Amino acid sequence: MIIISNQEIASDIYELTLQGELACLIKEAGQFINILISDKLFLRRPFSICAVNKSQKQLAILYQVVGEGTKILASKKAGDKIDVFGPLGKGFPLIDNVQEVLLVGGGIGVAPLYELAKQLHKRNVKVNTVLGFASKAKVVYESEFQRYGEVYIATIDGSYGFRGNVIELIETKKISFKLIYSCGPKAMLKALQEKYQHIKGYVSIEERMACGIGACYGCSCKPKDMSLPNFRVCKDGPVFELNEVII
Amino acid sequence: MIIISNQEIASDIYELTLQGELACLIKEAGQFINILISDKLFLRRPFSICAVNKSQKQLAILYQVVGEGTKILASKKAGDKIDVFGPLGKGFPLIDNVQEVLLVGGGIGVAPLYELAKQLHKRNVKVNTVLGFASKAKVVYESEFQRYGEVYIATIDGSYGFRGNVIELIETKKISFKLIYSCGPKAMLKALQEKYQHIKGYVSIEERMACGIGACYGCSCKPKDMSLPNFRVCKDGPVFELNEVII
Amino acid sequence: MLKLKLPGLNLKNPIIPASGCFGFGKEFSELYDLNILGALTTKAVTKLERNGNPTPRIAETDRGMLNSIGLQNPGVDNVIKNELSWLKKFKLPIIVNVAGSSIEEYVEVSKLIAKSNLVNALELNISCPNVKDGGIIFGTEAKIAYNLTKAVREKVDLPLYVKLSPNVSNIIEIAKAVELAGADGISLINTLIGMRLDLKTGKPVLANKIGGLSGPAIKPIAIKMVYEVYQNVDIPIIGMGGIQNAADVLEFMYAGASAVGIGSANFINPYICPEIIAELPQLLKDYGFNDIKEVIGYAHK
Amino acid sequence: MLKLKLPGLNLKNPIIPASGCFGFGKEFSELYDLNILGALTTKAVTKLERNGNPTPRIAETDRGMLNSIGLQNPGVDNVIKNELSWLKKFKLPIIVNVAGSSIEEYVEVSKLIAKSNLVNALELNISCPNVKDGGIIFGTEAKIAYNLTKAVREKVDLPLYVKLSPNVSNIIEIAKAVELAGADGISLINTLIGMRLDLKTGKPVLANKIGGLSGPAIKPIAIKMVYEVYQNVDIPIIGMGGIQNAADVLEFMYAGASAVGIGSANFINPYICPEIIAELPQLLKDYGFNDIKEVIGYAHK
Ligand SMILES: Cc1cc2nc3c(=O)[nH]c(=O)nc-3n(C[C@H](O)[C@H](O)[C@H](O)COP(=O)(O)OP(=O)(O)OC[C@H]3O[C@@H](n4cnc5c(N)ncnc54)[C@H](O)[C@@H]3O)c2cc1C
Ligand SMILES: Cc1cc2nc3c(=O)[nH]c(=O)nc-3n(C[C@H](O)[C@H](O)[C@H](O)COP(=O)(O)OP(=O)(O)OC[C@H]3O[C@@H](n4cnc5c(N)ncnc54)[C@H](O)[C@@H]3O)c2cc1C
Ligand SMILES: Cc1cc2nc3c(=O)[nH]c(=O)nc-3n(C[C@H](O)[C@H](O)[C@H](O)COP(=O)(O)O)c2cc1C
Ligand SMILES: Cc1cc2nc3c(=O)[nH]c(=O)nc-3n(C[C@H](O)[C@H](O)[C@H](O)COP(=O)(O)O)c2cc1C
Ligand code: FES
Ligand code: FES
Repeated sequence: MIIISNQEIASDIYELTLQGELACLIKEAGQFINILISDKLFLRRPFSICAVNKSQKQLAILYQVVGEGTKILASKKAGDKIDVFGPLGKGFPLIDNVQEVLLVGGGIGVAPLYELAKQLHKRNVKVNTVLGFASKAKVVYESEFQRYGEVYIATIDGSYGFRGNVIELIETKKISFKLIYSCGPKAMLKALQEKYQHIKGYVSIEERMACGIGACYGCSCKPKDMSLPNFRVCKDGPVFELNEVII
Repeated sequence: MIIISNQEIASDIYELTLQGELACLIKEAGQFINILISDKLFLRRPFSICAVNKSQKQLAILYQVVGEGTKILASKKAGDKIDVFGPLGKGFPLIDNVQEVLLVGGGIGVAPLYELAKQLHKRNVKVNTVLGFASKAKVVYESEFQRYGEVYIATIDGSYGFRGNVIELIETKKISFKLIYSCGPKAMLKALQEKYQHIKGYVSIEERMACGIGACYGCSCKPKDMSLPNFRVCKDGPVFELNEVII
Repeated sequence: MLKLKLPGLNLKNPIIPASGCFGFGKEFSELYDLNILGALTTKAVTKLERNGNPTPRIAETDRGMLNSIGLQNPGVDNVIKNELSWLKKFKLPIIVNVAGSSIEEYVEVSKLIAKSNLVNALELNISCPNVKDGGIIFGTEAKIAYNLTKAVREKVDLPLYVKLSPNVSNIIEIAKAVELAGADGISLINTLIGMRLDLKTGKPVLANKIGGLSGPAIKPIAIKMVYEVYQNVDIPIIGMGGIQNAADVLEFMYAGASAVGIGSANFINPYICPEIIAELPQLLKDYGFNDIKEVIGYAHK
Repeated sequence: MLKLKLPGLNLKNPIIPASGCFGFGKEFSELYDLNILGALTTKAVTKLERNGNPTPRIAETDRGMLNSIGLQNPGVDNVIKNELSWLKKFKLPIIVNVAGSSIEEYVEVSKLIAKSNLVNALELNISCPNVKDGGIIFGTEAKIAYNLTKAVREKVDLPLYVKLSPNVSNIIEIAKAVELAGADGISLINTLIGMRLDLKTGKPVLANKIGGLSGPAIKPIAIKMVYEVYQNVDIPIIGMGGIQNAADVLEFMYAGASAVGIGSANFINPYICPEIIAELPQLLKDYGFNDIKEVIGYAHK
């Protein structure tokens, strides 16, 4: 695909917009792409699709610079070509007859929720969004999510919005919900799982990947129902029912 | 160093001009530099210095695209920076009280002879040059050498100049000489050695290298005098007396 | 010009996805027609279902990767019912990679697969570095490798390829042992054992600590082993380890491979197998060959 | 904060140029002051002068290189007279790498070097893959490794480091054997055996056909061996194999190395040793360490 733009939108967090036919193949919010960032690296790197614009054949991802690959990615410029494989995986299912949902994003995990918010909004679902970040410098996409509904921000250090984590925020603000969609660090997803065992929800999880298509069994995760075989995050996920997987 | 220009001057043969302090450290024609072409490649690549301009801090090399490294090198552009180590090795000695010399270059082996021709010319030595190439498409630096003396060109397929190899040309044209400087393919150097056992001369030879400074013993060659230890082409050469090494 | 015959395998070309890098074919069948492949090797199959090692199971290294999958597979009964039956619809030689914790398990799994009549050959994986109770221990002692191969040979009629571990002092000894025991071919090489530490946590990146190293990094080691084994056995070799393109295929075949396995390259470029197959004829011509068979062992001629 | 003590070696820092990649120090002494190094390991020394293998002796591989130097060196007498005497002027622990074709040769060379009183330790190279009649055969059998180490130990008082070959089925067994025989330390790893074929000629690129693989490609294998040997012996380890930067040094020391050898990286960046030494203090701080000694074996804590 061709890079349309690649901008730092918060400290070490970038928004990358890509153009190519691949954008038209995306089926669900929550799917991901697998990028061969540089031939210096051996493996591809998976990133959630954050926004899709099929008429312009564009998609966007948000990424955080955490290692060599994302560092190289951050140095790419508009006009550069980049080897992208996808779209991959199963995204967030849209449930009929739901009037209101809660999106809970942690850190860079806000990415796949954004396209989801857009789609839910289009279906006239009321979207409440809770986003948690380490600190003010890491806050992204607040105003973007506000387009589609109410947005609450929590920061661990209290430098912006609510001081604390997303669950403390939900509890404190007494936000009620029947359906939850979430993506974020493992610890956060685990806490959500424990807290809301009775509630219907979906989470997008991460695991180290090689193939990204279900062929190598690198990205296994265990189902709660021990009689079932392992899931493959890349093929059977990355989105799972909140209480179906062991996180 | 910084790339000043990088041009294809004959089929698959490029002239690369570099600028940097390194140019000022060059002591002799025939020394070489060791280039880290790309971090995709592990080892550096050695190239003979072909021309030096100390006042402009520039040097030039000629290179032929033969593999991955030289292919990548050919894609570099003016303004690009490149990691160059050198100057390395022992070059062609200038001999006092010599009025006339013969330079014999084969293929890309013409490179180190050019700076030598320039220096000899400056010392008022008469320079005769015989250059051999595979075919017309590979001929380089004819007019450049002509600045410093008479130039004879041989091509194996006869598509330009004399048809045959350099030795046939020398014999046919009855070029006489007392001191010979040469660089080119092993087969050519070997033939020169056999033919001109009695004549004083110097040859620049190639061997696969790792360190380029004499520390790894990768680039050994054997002296004709078997009582001597191996030479290291990178440190004891690449220029040797015509009849001192086994080629 | 790419056709080849190996024991039990009529190959349209020498390109065979390597075990563990291609699942049981389903995922890649969504990307291209599997019938264009020379053959297909399945993920390792054991008697019972296995869940493999904890995650992370994947780590990147310089021009390579470590994996510690640990033989995750649905067990031989499931494999026959759901995977091999599904694969039947392709006109493609199928090689099933067999693993186990005991010689008995190898024999039993092999027998069940043979009985299914769904596959063309077995590849005995005596070289998996990722499970404590199996795999590699069978591949590092010539005598055990011999006994294991012989035990399967006696009970099973399918062509047997034995996949050797490169983590040994003397690969020739082991290759000869499995040949003597009745192997029809040798697959070379499985992964080398490696480890990566996370500088932040100080701990191994892989939950299993060690993993198998694959990719271009190991190619020179693989080429050397194929070259040496070729000189010392009379059965064909399926060569693998770091193949990324058609030129690498040629290098392995020069060294002595009759066909090649494409492993982790499938992860980087999912279309690598069809691409190599498409490029091979021209590459052969460029190097002056009229038929792929001329290339086998060319380095020894 | 970088200072360390190993048997016979007072190191200013853990950075030691590896054998064969630094000659006898002369060439690099023209580039920087050798006194900044932790120590220096010489090229392998044998009894008589050796010319090594025919050229080409060097080939590039993916993120690595093959060498088939074959122990070229001027012989022990010359080394003592011209090289070790010259090195005397540096305030630097000197480790001499010793090789041979027989146990007797190892003993004899070691005795002569010990007698010279010019060096701080010996490194017995029982792992050179590049000569037929020596080196590696001593390093692939635990018993022979034991006998060789013991023979030198009995005749020589210098601290002995034994350099092991990674081309073995069981590195722990060999490490334990040399420890039992009286080694003061273990150097890990020497090169893996590899080969590259030239597609045009069809022949091996190296005149010697096989060569030793070094560089980043082999780092995961080296880390794994250091990690495992650390758990099984009580003598210190000098770790090496693919180190390119200060982070790699940390990884080796986490795994259990007390000091590290820098090999082929010297060819790519001749200033790599001083650069790493300069970067280490900040890197240690970044990862929360106050002293290099805290880092040794950190992955096991
Ligand atoms: C389905 C999925 C969706 C993701 N979406 C996003 C996203 O939208 N934005 C974002 O910033 N990050 C996302 N990640 C994480 C992202 O893939 C890693 O941060 C990235 O690969 C790190 O690469 P690196 O070279 O910079 O780091 P390195 O640590 O140098 O990477 C080394 C290796 O580890 C793997 N790796 C490292 N961290 C992870 C991880 N958390 N998950 C999986 N593999 C990892 C890489 O693939 C690589 O093979 C996602 C991961 C998965 C599995
Ligand atoms: C002292 C010296 C001076 C040289 N001067 C020139 C010159 O002026 N112009 C020019 O075009 N070439 C010159 N060469 C040869 C040049 O180094 C090789 O053509 C180049 O390294 C090939 O790199 P590659 O990646 O394109 O080829 P590859 O074949 O992919 O290289 C693979 C490896 O082989 C080595 N190698 C390949 N060929 C040679 C060779 N002939 N000599 C030494 N190492 C080799 C490379 O260093 C590399 O490690 C010189 C070589 C030496 C030793
Ligand atoms: C993720 C992964 C899983 C593997 N699983 C198996 C396996 O189940 N059985 C087996 O014999 N080899 C297995 N291998 C080894 C490969 O088949 C192959 O021998 C090795 O990866 C070297 O080839 P490559 O460098 O092309 O990947 C696996 C390799 C990888 C990378
Ligand atoms: C050119 C070259 C020559 C070597 N010579 C020796 C030697 O004489 N003795 C020895 O014990 N190891 C020798 N080695 C092995 C190195 O000391 C080191 O163990 C190995 O290269 C791995 O480290 P590296 O990846 O940092 O290069 C040599 C390595 C290279 C590349
Ligand atoms: S990454 Fe290969 S199965 Fe998921
Ligand atoms: S290249 Fe290392 S000694 Fe010449």
